[in-house]
Amino acid sequence: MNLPFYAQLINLCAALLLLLAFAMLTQRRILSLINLFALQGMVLVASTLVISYSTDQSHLYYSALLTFVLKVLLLPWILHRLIRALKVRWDVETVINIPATMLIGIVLVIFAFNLAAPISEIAGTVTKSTLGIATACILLAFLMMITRRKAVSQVIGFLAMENGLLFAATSATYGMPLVVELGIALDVLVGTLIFGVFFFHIRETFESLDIHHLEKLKER
Amino acid sequence: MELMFVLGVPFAGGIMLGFWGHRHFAPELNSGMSLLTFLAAAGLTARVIADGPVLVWDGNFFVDSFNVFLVALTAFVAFTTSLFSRPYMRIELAHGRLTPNRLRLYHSMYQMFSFTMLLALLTNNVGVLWVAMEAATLTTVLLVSLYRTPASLEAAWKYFILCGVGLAQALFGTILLYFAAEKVLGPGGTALLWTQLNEVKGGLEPTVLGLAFVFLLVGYGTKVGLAPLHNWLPDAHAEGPTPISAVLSGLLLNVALYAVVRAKVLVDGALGTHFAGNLMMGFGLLSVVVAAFLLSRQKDIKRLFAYSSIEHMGLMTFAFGMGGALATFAGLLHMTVHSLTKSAIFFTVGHAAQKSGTQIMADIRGLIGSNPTIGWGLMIGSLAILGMPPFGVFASEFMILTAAMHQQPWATPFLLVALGVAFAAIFGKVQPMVFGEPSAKRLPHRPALVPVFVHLAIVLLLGLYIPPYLAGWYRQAAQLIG
Amino acid sequence: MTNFQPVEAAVTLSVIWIGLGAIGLACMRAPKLITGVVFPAGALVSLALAATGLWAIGASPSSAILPAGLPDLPFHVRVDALSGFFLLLLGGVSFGISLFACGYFRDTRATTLAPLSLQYHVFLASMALVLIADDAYLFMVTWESMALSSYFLVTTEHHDERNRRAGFIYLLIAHLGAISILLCFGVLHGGHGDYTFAALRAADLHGFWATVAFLLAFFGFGAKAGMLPLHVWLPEAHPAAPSPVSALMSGVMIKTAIYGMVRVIFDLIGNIRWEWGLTVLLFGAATSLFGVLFALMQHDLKRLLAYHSVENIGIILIGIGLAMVFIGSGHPVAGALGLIAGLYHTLNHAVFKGLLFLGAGAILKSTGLRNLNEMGGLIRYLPHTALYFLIGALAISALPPLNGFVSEWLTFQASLQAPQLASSVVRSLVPIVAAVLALSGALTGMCFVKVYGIAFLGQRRHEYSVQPDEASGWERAGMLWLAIACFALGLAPVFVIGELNTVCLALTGAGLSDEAMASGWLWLAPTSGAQASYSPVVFLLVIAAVFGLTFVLVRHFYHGRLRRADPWDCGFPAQTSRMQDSADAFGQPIRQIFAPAFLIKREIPRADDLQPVFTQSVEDRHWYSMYLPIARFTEFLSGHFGRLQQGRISVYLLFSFMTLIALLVFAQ
Amino acid sequence: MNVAGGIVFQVLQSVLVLLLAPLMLGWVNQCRAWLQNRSGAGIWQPYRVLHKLFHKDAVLAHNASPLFRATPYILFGCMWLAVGIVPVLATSLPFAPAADVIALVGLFALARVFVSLAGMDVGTSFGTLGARREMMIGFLAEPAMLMTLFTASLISHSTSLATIVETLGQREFVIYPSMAFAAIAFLMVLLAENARIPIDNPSTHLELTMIHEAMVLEYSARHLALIEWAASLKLTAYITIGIAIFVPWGIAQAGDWAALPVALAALLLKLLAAGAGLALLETLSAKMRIFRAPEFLGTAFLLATLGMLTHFLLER
Repeated sequence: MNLPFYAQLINLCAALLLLLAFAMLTQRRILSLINLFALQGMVLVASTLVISYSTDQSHLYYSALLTFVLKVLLLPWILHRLIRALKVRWDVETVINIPATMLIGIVLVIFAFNLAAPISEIAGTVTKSTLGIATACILLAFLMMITRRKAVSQVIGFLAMENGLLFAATSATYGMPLVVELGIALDVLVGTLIFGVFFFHIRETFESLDIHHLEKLKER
Repeated sequence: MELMFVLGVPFAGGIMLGFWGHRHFAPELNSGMSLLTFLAAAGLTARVIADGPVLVWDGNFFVDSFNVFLVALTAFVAFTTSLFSRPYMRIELAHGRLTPNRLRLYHSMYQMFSFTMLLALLTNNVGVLWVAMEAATLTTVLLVSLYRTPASLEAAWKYFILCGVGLAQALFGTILLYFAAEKVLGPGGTALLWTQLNEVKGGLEPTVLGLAFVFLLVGYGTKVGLAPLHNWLPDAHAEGPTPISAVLSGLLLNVALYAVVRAKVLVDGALGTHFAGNLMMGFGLLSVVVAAFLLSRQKDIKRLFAYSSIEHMGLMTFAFGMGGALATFAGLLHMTVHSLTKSAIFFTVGHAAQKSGTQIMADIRGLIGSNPTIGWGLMIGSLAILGMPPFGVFASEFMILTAAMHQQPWATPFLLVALGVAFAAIFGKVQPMVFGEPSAKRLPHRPALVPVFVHLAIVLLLGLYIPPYLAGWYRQAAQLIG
Repeated sequence: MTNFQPVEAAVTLSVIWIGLGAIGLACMRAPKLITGVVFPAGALVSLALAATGLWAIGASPSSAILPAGLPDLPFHVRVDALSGFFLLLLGGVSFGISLFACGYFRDTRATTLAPLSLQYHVFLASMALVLIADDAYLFMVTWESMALSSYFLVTTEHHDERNRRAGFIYLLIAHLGAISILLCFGVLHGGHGDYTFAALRAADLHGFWATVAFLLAFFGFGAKAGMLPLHVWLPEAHPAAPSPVSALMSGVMIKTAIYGMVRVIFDLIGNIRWEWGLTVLLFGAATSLFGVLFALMQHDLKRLLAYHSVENIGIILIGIGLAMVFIGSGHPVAGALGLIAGLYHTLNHAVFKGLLFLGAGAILKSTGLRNLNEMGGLIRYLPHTALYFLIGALAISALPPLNGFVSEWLTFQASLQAPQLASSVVRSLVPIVAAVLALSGALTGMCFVKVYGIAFLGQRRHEYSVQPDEASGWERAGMLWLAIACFALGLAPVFVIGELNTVCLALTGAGLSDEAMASGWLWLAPTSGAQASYSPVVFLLVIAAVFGLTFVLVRHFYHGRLRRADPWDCGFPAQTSRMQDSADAFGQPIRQIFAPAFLIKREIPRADDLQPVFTQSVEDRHWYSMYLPIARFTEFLSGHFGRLQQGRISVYLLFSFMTLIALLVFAQ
Repeated sequence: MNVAGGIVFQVLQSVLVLLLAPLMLGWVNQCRAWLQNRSGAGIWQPYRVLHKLFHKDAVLAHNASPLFRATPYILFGCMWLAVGIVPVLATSLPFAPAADVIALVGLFALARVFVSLAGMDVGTSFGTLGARREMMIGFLAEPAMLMTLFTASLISHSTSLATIVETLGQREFVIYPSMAFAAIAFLMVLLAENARIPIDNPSTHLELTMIHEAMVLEYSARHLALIEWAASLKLTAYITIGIAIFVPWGIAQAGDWAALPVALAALLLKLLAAGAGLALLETLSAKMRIFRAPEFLGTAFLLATLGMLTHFLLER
């Protein structure tokens, strides 16, 4: 295979992202979950930088910067503060056990790949093949949200999903227009803040962040 | 120009109320801001009627007959709801369910909410549309959790997670759309402008758009409340303050549906098949049936009408999916009358619940005795929402059903059963609340029932006589949507 | 006023009615004004409407377009002979009823009376508009407003839980019927957004879709008419309403369903098939028999009358079914006879059922009683009411020379045209249906002997709380009007049939044969003098003459001496009023003979019971065999749908995940 | 036809039947007496009874209403009208078109309703009992009666008795098997309608078995006389209807003086035969329980229907 070097770099990042996604899916401890999330952000930034350098899309630098500030510094920091304040360091117990989750994850990845295959064919970018990985990341994050029992880990899943989306945007289309990027970033930020507020309220109302307390509203 | 006002006023209002939202004059300020917004929207509408669709600010904002009437509707209902919320929130304060700080949050977020909705309607940029929807979600999450009761927290959390995830899908859909568009329009801002997309939709890549629509439908569909993505909706409606339930049902769902319809136009244009339409019909029908059967199990009055909203959104989705001049016309009309009627119902429901100090229907009795206006309002509103002539809801249901009988006969039995069951459920629960021996307490403030009867009067009018210019709008919009 | 058409008149009058209702609502402070001015004015409007109807039967169809309605579909109104006939019915009957109402509502609370007068007049107006609507949308709107206003009238006494339940069932079934009518219009219209009846007429369906349209219409209008098995609302709702309203509902409202059926099936769908006719015929027969059997089981006077409405709807349906069978198999003349019989009975039933409900209202007002088992001997307290009620009872029992008999006689004549039919099954089925009709007629006679004998004759069964006093002038005027109508329609059938013939000609293009009209006003001969003829006038005159003659001769040859004594009763010494039959006792033979038809619940005291009590109730099987199962099934389904909403956020997420995956798979 | 002759015939027939009716009753009772080896009271007995009753003072219950007093006259009027319409002597009488068979049934129903109402008027236990039973018999008999008449009218495509008679009697002779069924059914209905054994026993006053007698218990003197007379008229009317439908031979045209003697003779013969037959039937059969009546009349209805079906199957 005679791909240009930066393309290989990007593929490497993509592979790393997928690996991290799996890691998060299987990770039991919240603290390391957050670190993994930060790492994922890091990889994302890296890939964005590579792309922007290779295809000198100037606005991608901004988006890379944005991602770095938000996903690598700010959000992990907030989350750390939160769990320290809320003293939730305990392990995460999942709804279905890890191996099963892994298997489902594998199936999802395969599904995502041949879902993205026809699209990658027509993609004009150098990074066509990564779209499948992005999709896989999104689906895995979704799976993670389903399987986790703790509010915090659900939120992290949500943010991981955002990462996947961002990666998809950058890799498939060299990033969305800047307005949109900014808007998305803003929403994510505000969203996380609101999450934070919520954690405290849930915490003080239910003495725990376990979402099985949040199953009162239902039919019959 | 008006457009700047339409967007600027609620934004400024949000900020101002962020400072003074707890003062005694805050409710009036709130209504005043909404009134200004409404006036600006009216002006905008007038101009669009006068000289056709307008593109402003290098095409980032676009007003055509489809969204302008939604803008007018949104501004109007937001205004009347603010009128209703004046006494309502005061009573809540008096009953001690709120603190002044919460009230401030409420007022500020109320304005922000209407800002985000108007933004979502007015923007021409599909990406900004997404951003606005997300922002609307965030603001409403704060509003739903306003009371900070366990139930409201749970509701807000579910709302947040489900809609957040849903919107993430929508974002992916948007990305795919952009991905397809940039093949044709080249990279940069224009590739997300709906007008541009609409012009070149024939040339967009079908496979990509097919997938994009799936993601967009799941995403915005969650917000519309299509079964089986609807689960957040009843909780959020039941646990939030009633004015918010009113605007949620009356406006936010419309806006989400608006997004879906815009997407449908592009996708069906690109695929040249009826793919999107069929999906929408399927979801619509499913929602109608599911909601109808769930209606009969409700004990909480606001949940009841939340499910009825699901049913009606399903009906609209079905209509838009069916397509064709008649059905689309009916869908638009149904959008209008549903938001008017449903918000009116929530107004009465709010006061009824305050009067009898509970939302449990079994404990609300004999409203007609204790407060005739509330009683009649609830009775007439329910009859209207159940599609009883001469109210406008009947007009649209009439057109939808007959069109369905012609275009999709297989669907009519489901609709027949669903409408019947829904009628039995809702009316069987409303009747004893309205009639019978009263059980109620006095309210510290006079309830605001003017909005109720204004809405119902408009709905009644629309059932008997649709003004020509309104019909003109609908027709243009229908042509737009196809 | 050269080009002033019936349609303008009809629209104007309906608008006036609505206006009167609004005025009534405004007169919240002055109830006297409502009963003294609004209702009489409404009665006058009714009279004018009746005149309009009569005028319209003769005149050529006139139509107009109102400046309202949907954008592409302004309200179209049209008055042709059929509408004219029903307008006549509506106006004529509601005139009497409104007169009665003036007296009946005199001492009603103002807070009740004001909204009531609004609903009452809106009800009248919407019925009128249903009759003249010429497009599907206006028809549906007025149709449902009719249901709605009558629902509010039914729940006037909403503090009584039973009335609320009655109203609920009523509105529910009415709404279901309305939806299916709507779907029927959906089938009929060609998709080109044009809902005018003209367009529907032009659609000209055949085969499967025509049958679908017929079935939908039959179901929808049958639900409103109270046809088996959709009748359950009727005996609940009609008694619940105030008596004049019951009279309106039983007398007029369910006739609008007949109008709709005729309009849609004969006029809009067109090309009728005899299988449809057979369906209508059999349903009609079942309905009439069932209705009268259950009427015999009742002891609540108004319920009993309501069940008789079910029966008479059955009879009307038999007439219409015959018409459809004949027309469908290509015998338009015989078909015309059947249709005329059906319409005639529609008119007759409106008149005498209105009269009877008014009578029941008079009893209710003066004694506060609805339960027959507590009445008795009322003829001594309410002589006028007794007389009018007797006329109504004889009329509904289809006894010559009153009007009920004429229409049943015509129905028999129509059924005797059966030999013309090709299919031998139908040919022998039709006379059997006629025999069922005869049976239910005779049973009706029995039922009204029971009603009259127990309510008005005999000794009073308990002390009346207040001395019952005769109905007021207004009320008597109302009843008198309808009683006169009973006689007029009974004695001068030839004229009525002349009018109906024009209606029939305008509708189906075929009318009665010429020699039918030839035999003069005295002799009613629907087909030909040789085949069958009937002259009520001769009946009346001869019986009256013989009556007088015998009376005089007996006194001339013998004497007229008379003395009063205690009843003899085979010399039994102790006579108490409890020895008379109660209403239930009178129905006992029927209960025994037709036991399978009823769901009888008995509680027989044990031998060692100190205070033995025997209770028995007869219930409608349809509740248990049809409605409750449906309700339970709905509950069951909604229980399963409830599973969707079981609170766990992970599950919700799973739903949307699955939806996403499924759609993606589908999209590929 | 000449109107004058028609009117004369009408009057003649009406008066004749009016006078003959009690005689018919007497004849039947006399035959029964002979069959039971009693020497009866003679065939003129009914006239004596009527005369006696007319002489007596009428006694009325205190609470009897005007309806109670009017009923005997109405009843009498109905029955007389009936016999005036049936072609006893001659067809195409001026009154004949006033009612076809269905209208006749209606006429009898009218009479029945009034008698029952009168029975309930005073409010005694037996009165209501009688009314109830009478109405029960009535509603059972009426459909059967109509089916019988339908069979006849299906043959002659007419429900007017005159036309039926002309079709069946004054054309060439045809055998209609359906008429056989119809005849039996009609006979059963006749027994039921005229309160004869096996449904009711006209000569009983055993309270619990009474039907017709129970209703008129409260009547006395001239009222009772009229009722009895009306009863005999009713019996005659039914018999003559039967004659007109099933053995119509010899009935004259109105105004046809030549045929009159034949018609008279034929009529007398038929009546005598019918009375004797009736008496024989009543002697041979026993009164059945009241709730056997439905079976009895149900059978009648079944036979009539069978007759109609056979007509549709065999005679077209």
